[in-house]
Amino acid sequence: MTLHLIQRSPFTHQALSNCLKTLMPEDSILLMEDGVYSIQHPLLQDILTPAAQAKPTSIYALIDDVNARGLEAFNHTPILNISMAEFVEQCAQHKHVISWY
Amino acid sequence: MTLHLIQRSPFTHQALSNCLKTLMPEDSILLMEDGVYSIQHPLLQDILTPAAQAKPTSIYALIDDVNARGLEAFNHTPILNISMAEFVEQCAQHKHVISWY
Amino acid sequence: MKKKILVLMRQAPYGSSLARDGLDYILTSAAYDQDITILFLGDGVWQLLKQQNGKSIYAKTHSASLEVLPMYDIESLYVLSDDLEDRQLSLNDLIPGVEIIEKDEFHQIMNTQDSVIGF
Amino acid sequence: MKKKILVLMRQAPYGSSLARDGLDYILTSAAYDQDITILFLGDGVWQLLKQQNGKSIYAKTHSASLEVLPMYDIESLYVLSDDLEDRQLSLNDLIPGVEIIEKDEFHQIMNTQDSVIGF
Amino acid sequence: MKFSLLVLSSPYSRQASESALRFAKSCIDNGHTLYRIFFYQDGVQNASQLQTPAQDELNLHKEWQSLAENHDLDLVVCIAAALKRGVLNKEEADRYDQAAFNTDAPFELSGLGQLLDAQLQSDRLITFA
Amino acid sequence: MKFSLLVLSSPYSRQASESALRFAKSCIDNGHTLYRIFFYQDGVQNASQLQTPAQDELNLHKEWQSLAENHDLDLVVCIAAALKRGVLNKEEADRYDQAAFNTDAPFELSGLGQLLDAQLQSDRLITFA
Repeated sequence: MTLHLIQRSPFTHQALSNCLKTLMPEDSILLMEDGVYSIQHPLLQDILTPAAQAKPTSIYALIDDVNARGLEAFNHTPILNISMAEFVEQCAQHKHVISWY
Repeated sequence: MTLHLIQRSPFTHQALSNCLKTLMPEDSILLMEDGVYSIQHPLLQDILTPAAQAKPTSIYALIDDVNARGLEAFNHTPILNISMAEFVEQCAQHKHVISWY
Repeated sequence: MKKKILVLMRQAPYGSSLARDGLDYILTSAAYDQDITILFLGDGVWQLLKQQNGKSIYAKTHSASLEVLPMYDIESLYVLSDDLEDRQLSLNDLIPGVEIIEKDEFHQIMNTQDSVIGF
Repeated sequence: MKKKILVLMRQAPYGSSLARDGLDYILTSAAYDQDITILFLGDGVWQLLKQQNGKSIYAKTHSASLEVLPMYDIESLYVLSDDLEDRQLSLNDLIPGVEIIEKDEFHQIMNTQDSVIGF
Repeated sequence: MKFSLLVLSSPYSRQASESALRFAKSCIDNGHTLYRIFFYQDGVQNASQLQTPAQDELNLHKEWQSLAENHDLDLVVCIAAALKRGVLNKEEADRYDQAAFNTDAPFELSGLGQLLDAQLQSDRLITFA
Repeated sequence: MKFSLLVLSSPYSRQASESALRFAKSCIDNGHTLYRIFFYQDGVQNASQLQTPAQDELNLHKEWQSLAENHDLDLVVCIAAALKRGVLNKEEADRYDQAAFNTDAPFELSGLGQLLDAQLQSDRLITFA
C-alpha cells in the first residue's frame, strides 16, 4: 500500500530503522541516494529471509544510485534494481509514498 | 586529550556511536545541540557505569541546549552541565577538538 | 476539498528547522480546514517534551507552539509506545493531549488516510 | 610551517557534498606541503569502493578523484577493520593503497598528530 | 497520473535536488503530469539565479528553469523559508528594502497553502530531502 | 588562546550557525582571540546580506557583521562553495556576468588555503555542523 523511499545510509542515519518499525505487510521499500548502502546492512538483510514474513516485502534499488556508488556487484536478488522510469511507476502504483531522511 | 563534540541525536544519527568506537582513555565528551539527547541513550549510559573503565570519561552537556529542550530534569551526575564560557575553556584545555555530525 | 492527512513529525526540535517547518505546514493545512492527524515518530517525540524553553538558544519554544493545535481542532496527536520506551520517557513527561498507540493501531490509522506527508 | 594533520573522512560520497569538500581541503593542504594522514571512518569507507561511476547521477566519480592522492605524496590512507566488517567489505573491494588498522593503532596515530579535522 | 514534488535540501550540498530533477524529467518522459514542484526549507536555494557552478557541473537553477519553460511547469518557493534564507524576487526585495534580488520567473514565491494545494490536487506528492 | 571556527551548515536550517555565533561571543568575552571564522559547504549562506528573517528572529548575517565590526574579526567564505551556491560579492558577480551580488565586507571570498592557514595559526579549530 505504501512505498517507502530510504534516502540515507543506514550506517549513519536511523531512516531505514524507523521505517521498518512501522512497516505494514503490503508495503514496499525503495532504496535511493545513500539509502542504497542498505543492501549491505543487517537490518535490511534480516527482512529478506523467507522466514521473516509470510508475504515478503518488495525491495527496489535505484540503479543509477547503485552504480554510481560501485555497489553493482553487491546487489543481489530479491532486491530489484530499477530505473528512474520504473521508480516513477512504483510511485504511481502505491497509494502512499513516504520519504525517510 | 581530545574533546569530542556530539552535535546530533544518537537516536537519529550514528555520531555518538562512531565517536565511542575511537574514544581514547583520556578523552572527554561534550553534548551540544541535538547531541544532548544522548543523556537518555543507553550507549552513553553504558560508559557511565563505574565498571566500564578505569578512568571514567568526563562528560559535559551544554546547559543552554539542555534547558531549551526541556531535559533539565533528566540530566544527572556524572554528566556535568556547563555554560558556553566553560565550553570554550574545555576546548582550550584539550589538545584536539573533534565535532561529530 | 477536505481530506484526511497524516503528518509524520520525525525530527527533534531546535537542532534542525524541520520540526518547525512541519508545524507551519500543519497550521496552514488546518487553516484550510483539512482533517489532520499527527504521529510524532522517532526523535519527533522530543517535540512534545514539557519544560522546553528556547530563549537561551535564540529559538521559539517548540512545545509552546504545539499548544495552539487544539485551537485549530487538531486533537489527534499520537506517539508509538516503542519510541517513548527507547527514550526512557513516559506520558507524564509530555505536554497534555498526546495518546500512546501500538504499531497495529498505527496501521489502522494509516489505512484511513487520504494522504501522508513526513517531516 | 609543516604540520602533521589527521583528516577524518566520515561521510559516504554522492549523497552529501562533504566527502568531496573534505577531499578539496586535503588537496589544498597537500599543495601547501602539509603532512596529511587520512582515516576513512564509518560511512567514509564507502568513498574507497572500487567501480564507482558518478556519471549517471551528474557527479564526479569520487574514487577516481582519490586516485590523485599519491601524486600529492599522501600515502597514509587508513580504515578501521570494524568499519569494514560492519559493512561486509574486505580490502579487495577497495581501491589500492589503503591500510586496515585496529583501534589501538588508530590511537598511536592520533598521539602523533599536531591537528585533527573531520568532514 | 498527476505528480507533485517537494524539495527540501539545498543544491550542491545534498543529492536531493538532482534526484528530484531526474524524477521530474522521467515523469514528463513517461507521459505523467507534473502539477507543481514546491521548494521548502533549504530547497529554496534551488531558485537562486546567482548559482555559478564550475563549467563541468550542473547548474540546478538553469535546469529547473529550462524544464519549466519547455513543459510549462509550476515552480513554487515557500516565501517564508525563502525570505529568511536570502532568496528574494524583485517584488520582495523592494518590499523589504533589499538592494538586490536573486530569483525571478519561472520561480514564484508563495505560501505553504500552495504545498497543501499540490497535495490535494495531485495523485502523489514525492519528497526529496 | 587563539581560536578559529569552521561553520558548515546553513543558517535557519540547522542550529550550527547560532551555536558558532554564541561560541564566538563567548571567546571574545573571555579574553580569547578569534583568528578567523571560515564558512564552508552550506555555511557560506551565512554571508548572504539578502537574509530577511521575521522581526522576532535573529538575522545571522547582521549578527556576524556587527560582531566582526566591533571586534575586527576575519570572516572568510570559501569561494568555490559560495559561487556554486549563489553567494557572490560585487567582484565575482562582475567576473561571472551575474546581474546582482549578495555579499560584501566584512565577509571576504577566498580559497581553502585560508581554512588551512586558520588551522595552522590557531591553537584550536572548532567545527560547527
